[in-house]
Amino acid sequence: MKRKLILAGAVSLALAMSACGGSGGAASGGAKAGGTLNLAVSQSLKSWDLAEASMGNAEQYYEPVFDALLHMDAKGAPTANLATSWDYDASLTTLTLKLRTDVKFSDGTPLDAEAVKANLLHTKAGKGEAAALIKAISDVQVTNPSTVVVKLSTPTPSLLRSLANVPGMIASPKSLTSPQVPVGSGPYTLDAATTTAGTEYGFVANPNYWEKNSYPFEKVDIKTMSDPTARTNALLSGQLDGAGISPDRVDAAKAGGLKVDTVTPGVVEGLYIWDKKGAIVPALADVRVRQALNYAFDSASIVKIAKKGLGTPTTQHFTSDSEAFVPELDQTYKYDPAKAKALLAEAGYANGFDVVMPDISSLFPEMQAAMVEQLGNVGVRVKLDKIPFDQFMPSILAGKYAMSYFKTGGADPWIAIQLIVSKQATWNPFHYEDQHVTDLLSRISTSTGSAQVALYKELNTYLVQQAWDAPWDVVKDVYASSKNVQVTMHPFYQTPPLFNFKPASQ
Amino acid sequence: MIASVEVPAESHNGSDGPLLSIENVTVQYPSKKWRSPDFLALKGVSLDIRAGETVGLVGESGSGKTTLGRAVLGLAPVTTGLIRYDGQVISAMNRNQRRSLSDEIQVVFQDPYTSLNPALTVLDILTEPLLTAGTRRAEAEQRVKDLLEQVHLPRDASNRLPREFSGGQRQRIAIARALCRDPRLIVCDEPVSALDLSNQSRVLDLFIEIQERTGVSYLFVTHDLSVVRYISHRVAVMYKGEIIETGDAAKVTTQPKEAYTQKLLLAAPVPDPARQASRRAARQKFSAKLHVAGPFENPAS
Amino acid sequence: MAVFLIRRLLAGILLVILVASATYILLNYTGSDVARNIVGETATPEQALAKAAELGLDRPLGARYFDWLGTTLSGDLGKSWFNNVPVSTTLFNGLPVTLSIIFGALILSALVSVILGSLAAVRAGWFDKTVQASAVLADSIPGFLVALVLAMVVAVNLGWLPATGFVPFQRSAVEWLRSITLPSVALAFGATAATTLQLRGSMLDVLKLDYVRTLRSRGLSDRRIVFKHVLRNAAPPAVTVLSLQFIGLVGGAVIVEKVFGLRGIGSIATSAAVQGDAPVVLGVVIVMVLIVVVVNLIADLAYGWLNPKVRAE
Amino acid sequence: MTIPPIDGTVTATAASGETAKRRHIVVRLLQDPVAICCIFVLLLLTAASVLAPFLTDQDPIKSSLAETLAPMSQQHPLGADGVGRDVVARLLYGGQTSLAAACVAVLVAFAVGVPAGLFGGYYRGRADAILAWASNFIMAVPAIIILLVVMAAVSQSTYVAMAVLGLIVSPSVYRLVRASVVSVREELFVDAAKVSGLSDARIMRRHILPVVQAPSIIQAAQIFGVSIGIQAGIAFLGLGSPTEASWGAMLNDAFANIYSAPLLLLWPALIICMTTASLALLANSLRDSLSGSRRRPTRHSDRVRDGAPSSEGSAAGDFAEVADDVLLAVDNLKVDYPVDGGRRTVVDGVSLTVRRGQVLGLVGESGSGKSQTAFSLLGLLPPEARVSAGRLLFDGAEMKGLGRSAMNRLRGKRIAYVPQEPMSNLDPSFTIGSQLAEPVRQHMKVSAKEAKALLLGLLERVGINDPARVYSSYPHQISGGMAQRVLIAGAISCDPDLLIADEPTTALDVTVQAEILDLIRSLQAERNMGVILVTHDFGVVADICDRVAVMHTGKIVETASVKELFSAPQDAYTRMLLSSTLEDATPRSPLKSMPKLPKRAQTA
Repeated sequence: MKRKLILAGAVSLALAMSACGGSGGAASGGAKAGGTLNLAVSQSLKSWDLAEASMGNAEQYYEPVFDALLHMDAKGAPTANLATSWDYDASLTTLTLKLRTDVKFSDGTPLDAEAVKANLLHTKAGKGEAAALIKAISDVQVTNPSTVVVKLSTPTPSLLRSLANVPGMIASPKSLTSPQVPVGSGPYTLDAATTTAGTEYGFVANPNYWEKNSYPFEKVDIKTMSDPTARTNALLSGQLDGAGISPDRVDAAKAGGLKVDTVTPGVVEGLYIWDKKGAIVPALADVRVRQALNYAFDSASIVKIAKKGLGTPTTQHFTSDSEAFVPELDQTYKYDPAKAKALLAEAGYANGFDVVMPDISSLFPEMQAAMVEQLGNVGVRVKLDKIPFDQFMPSILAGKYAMSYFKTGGADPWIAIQLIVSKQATWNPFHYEDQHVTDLLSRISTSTGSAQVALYKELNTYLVQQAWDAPWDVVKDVYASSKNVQVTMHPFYQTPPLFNFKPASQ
Repeated sequence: MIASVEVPAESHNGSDGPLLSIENVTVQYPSKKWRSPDFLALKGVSLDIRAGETVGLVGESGSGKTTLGRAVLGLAPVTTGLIRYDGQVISAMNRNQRRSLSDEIQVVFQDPYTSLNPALTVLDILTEPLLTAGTRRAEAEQRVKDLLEQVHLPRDASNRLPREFSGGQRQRIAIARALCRDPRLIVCDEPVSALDLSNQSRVLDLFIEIQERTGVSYLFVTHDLSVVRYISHRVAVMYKGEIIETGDAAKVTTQPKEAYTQKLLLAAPVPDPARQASRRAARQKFSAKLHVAGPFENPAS
Repeated sequence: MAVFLIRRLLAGILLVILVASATYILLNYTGSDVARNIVGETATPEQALAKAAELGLDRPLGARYFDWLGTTLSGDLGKSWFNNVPVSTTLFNGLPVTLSIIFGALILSALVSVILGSLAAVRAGWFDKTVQASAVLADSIPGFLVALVLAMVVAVNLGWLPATGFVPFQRSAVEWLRSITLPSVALAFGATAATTLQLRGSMLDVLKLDYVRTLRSRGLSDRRIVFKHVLRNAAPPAVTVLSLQFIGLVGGAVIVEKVFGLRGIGSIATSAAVQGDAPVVLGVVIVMVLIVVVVNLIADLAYGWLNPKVRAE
Repeated sequence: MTIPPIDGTVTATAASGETAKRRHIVVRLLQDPVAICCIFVLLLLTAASVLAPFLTDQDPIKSSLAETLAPMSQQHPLGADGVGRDVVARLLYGGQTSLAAACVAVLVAFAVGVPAGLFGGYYRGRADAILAWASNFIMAVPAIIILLVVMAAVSQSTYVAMAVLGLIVSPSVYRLVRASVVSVREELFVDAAKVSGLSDARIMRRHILPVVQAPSIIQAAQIFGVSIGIQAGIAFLGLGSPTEASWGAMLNDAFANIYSAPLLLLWPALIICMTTASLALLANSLRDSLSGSRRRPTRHSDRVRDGAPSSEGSAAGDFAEVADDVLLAVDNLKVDYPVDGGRRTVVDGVSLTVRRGQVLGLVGESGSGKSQTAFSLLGLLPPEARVSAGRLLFDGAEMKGLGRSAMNRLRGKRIAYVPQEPMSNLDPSFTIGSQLAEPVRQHMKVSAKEAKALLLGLLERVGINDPARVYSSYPHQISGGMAQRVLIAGAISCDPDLLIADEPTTALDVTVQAEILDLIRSLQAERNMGVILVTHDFGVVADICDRVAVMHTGKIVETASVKELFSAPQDAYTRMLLSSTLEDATPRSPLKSMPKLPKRAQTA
């Protein structure tokens, strides 16, 4: 009896406490200058080892601790950061970087050319997404403590932008071998006391950081929150200052007093035609069939209804941030099911054709529904193949499906090309090669400036004419932030970079 | 119709031997507790029952009387010793062999509430053994009507459930079930101890009536000396797994030899204040004398 | 006693091995090309192959299984394939979350069900009917609905308690309590209903027993009889139910953790299972089975403690 | 017999002439409005999903971008979902998948659990041990995590998931079936069936399966409900395929649109709640009608009501209130119980008197109302009993109308009770000492130490050799005779004036009975207690009573001193009872010549 009384007492005490703490929901979220910036990221942190690092919204985990060699301006042009100047040779395969000399890692080691060399070689040998972006680095040479020379196996137009992101981040050479705790030269250091691996990462300001003005918060706290509802609730209840939310939460977020911005990460979604060789579905080898598929989709409706307006209808793989973007191309395939049918008939598929696609309704129900419906309208009969989630990407890459819904890409045109277009591109599972494309690619890689831009546009135009894929829209992500902070979106970053967060009061 | 059934037929066993013969039977149960000794329910018990005879088996709870009945029925495992029925060893039979004995040996249990399946009608309960034996349903139903009459139950009883009957009536149903295969031996395990006084004697009379008509033998297990005296030809007294005294009913239940039987006898109260007073006095004197030997109280509940 | 404990623990360990092995086979059954998912969408095929080799996924299942069994038996649960955090660390971080809310829910439901169950058993009439009906209804409402409503109303709209997140006890006891209150309540909802009904039933059974009447014949007050004698005798089956509830609550925790954005065992298991993060899934399975074994053992001991007859044997 | 009837079965045992209805479980269920509602809802849901093609012309699978989240309209009575599918059609067709998948879980669970339970429970032994181990094995498996793995790695089909769930929950079926089989197996009617020559298979089918049936239905309803719930949970976790039409898939879609169209969540949630609630309520009703506790009476007041004083003609009972030594005087006591359509009187106008130091025997057969009379004096009747009396004087004071706490001051202290069955009347969870000390401390206001000293003395007094050991023992550690001594010690511990003993020796062996009667007699004399001894045994009456009241069908037919009763019984019923006693019957003579009555011809 006595024990029970004690328990009852404890419970009522607990209830009393929760009642007292009434308004305390936002207490921890006061993001003033010198306060704590609370962010949430949907992806989990893959590793502190930059060689294993993911990109996308996982970038935010690395930004507090690691400083990148370069930054980008609002147009995506590289600007100085750890590197004060950069220079390509004529063949575009040797990049010389001059480094700041006043930077030290938080473990006291100076950040010098050797450290940069060690990092770049370490990262590029890795298996992460960041590593994939700089895999063309063949060697790094140290000229003097403040100068490194980066050798490329092949010209890589996207390299400078990559160096402004995770691939260009520099960790203390000592930590490269045991990356359990990140040691960098960035504006913050990881605070073990407020960190729970896999769940929450607390950072405190690095007193020796060389450019403190860009980072006004004393502390940064980044939580891993994969559930969109939980993120929205945390934002609404003031536990977070910023996080990505899902499109259908926009109205709720606005109603709850949050600021809502959109980010364009350079990802294009739509029907990706993998089997352009016609190995599984012979019809797809015919460019008229592929064009018909482009005409089949009412991108405007898909964006408006299925995407709740969060996207920009398109027919090309390159986004408006990209040098390869050609606005007029978006008019190429206006929604016209009649024309689609005509083209199919012309190609000998008056009765359409059958195709098997992976069932992705658990991931993208609206997209799949729209796709199946609109393909059906022009006579393409889709059979859905139920596969476990984790088989989605592997089975596409294994060449199991002739076409499917997909979304990928990069704001930088070269990155997009390396993902989708080139023969060896990851998302070219059938290794389809078009000689004209191959030629254009080699010319692009060895050109610069406006010549390069012109070639990009030429390639883009050709790809659209060839109906390489049938894109619907450029994906827009939603980023919500509390009134306590002022945050600006930044092209070429999939989430706003840390230096774009400021206290609202300033 | 009944008569035609009960016309004595030729003897099929010419020998003069007892119908049932229990020879030095031991029943041992493994202990549930780890490493404690096994429990000996019966310690070398021997007993004969002749055809047409009632042998009363009397004893207090835990004496092993019920176990002996169950051993005869094949419901308790015989560890050592033999049980012969009609010359045939039945104590080592398996379940299937045993089934062939179902028209020879039957049972009436103590509790008429749990010995009848509450979900079955009286007709179902009574036809079941017949149908199992291959009797056709129509015949079986006719037989049930006869049986109900034999045990003095109304014929319309067959469509009702056991719970609609009083204890005495249920016990009649149980007796009818025991009778339906014309057994030669019925093991009666305390068949009247759950009944009211007035029913007790009526049911006992029914047992006697049936025996006199059919010549069936009873192994009659009970704790009540007055019951045993009323129904048995012979009586065996059990105490702690052994038979300590046997003899004619009149002798054992009025002038027992063994001290324990005497004590049993003296402990049973007589429905007469004066005689009970003297019996009580006798008992107190007797137990004072016996006290050295320790009380006969049972350790198990 | 010691023999009993050791035997139970050995059986438990065997159980862990068997369940984990079954899960291992199940996980590897489809031969999922998990390396691809690990390196991410923009990585190259070469990187994926390298990853597969690093994880040993290119080796035959049998060899991999025995390797895994060996390292697991040596106590090494490995590292997550997806975030490289040692599985033991992940579990170590996740367990306090899950156990906090589960025990919170258990205590809550035990308290409420003892009170409601006893009163319902003793008081026939509208109170009993109301308790029964609301328990049945409460049990029928899907757990996520309760959790969602609590999160939306109490946390987001009223702001009384945090909507998401877990504060470790050692960081702040008050904040810890605040952070687990809503999830525990959500989790306790169904469990309380079931336990209440169970307790009511077994108390009704006990109330019919002879000794209750005898206790009444001695002039003891009804309250004393109900809360001392009847409850005590109705407790052993309730303890069994409670231990089964515990296992059920683990399932409920998966959903509640999702709603409240808690990184407990449940959400770890969900994300790992969906991704195909075998070491984490296996780690979770091993730990869960171990916990279940321990909980059952505790329930058995409690059962013995509550039931003198069992204790004697 | 002496246990007061709790439910409507009071009538059942009584009359054989009365054609009682066979109330099958289904029939009983159909008398419960809640059960009827639940069955109706479930049938409706099933019918709606089976007849879906006739109820809607919409396709549950076909999506339409244009109708995404369409509002309620003629075409879409409940609107359209996140990909433009008709909500009504999905609810209807979804029922097919969800209900069928839940059936799969139930079927798998039973297909595995029932044979295992039957086999293990009936044959026991090694196979049973292995099955028990396997069941423990499965029960320790974290179900939800295995489901997650299966859904994520093997198949997203709801049916597969539910089959796995069925397997995971099958131990609960196994345990239930096994427990039922074990308990039935010990029943005498199974032994009787064995002796009747029934094969194991037939015993299983005829006697064991029917017993398993009813709890199995409950279990099935529960598993069905759990399956529906788990389907919803899986959907919530985002596993499973939203293309198929199922309630879980609808939830999946609804979660994705929870902010833009929260109403979408309502329909599947509602239908799931309805289904699971119906199943749970149905299971509850089933359980109640099985245990017969459905019509649980509300407790009226404990108080004995006012009744009319006995009329002049009631000759048999005696009621005297005037004399000084009258301890208890009861006039016109009536006890009745509610039965179908009325009340049944079990004690009908009983009047009796107990004087100090007098032992009154209350004799009768089962159903005569003797125990009911005893319990009504103690206020221990079940709540639905209604008790009234003309007068009810204890030690000169009116007991009628006393509330519960006033009764509690009398009970145990001044009026004590000795029950029939010693073992079941001790609380098995507490030591003998602690349960004996409780009332002593309460009534005598003494310390624990004093109470213990007092009780140790009493235990010794009632003939227990080792009081200290018994004091600290649990009830299961002592014998029945010892337990009865303990209960007597408990009854006299507060020095009561009146002892009501309800067949105190019936459950005991005859030798123990004699000792207990001796004990009661000596205690009674020593303390000058009044005693009411309820019994059916005239031997006991002759042994211990001063006066006797004979009861028959709720009435006292005769009251007399012991001497008069045995020598000159007045009432016909008394005479019939006395003549039924076997004690004086002549012993049966030994079997004369061996009547060679051999085996008769079989009827067949």
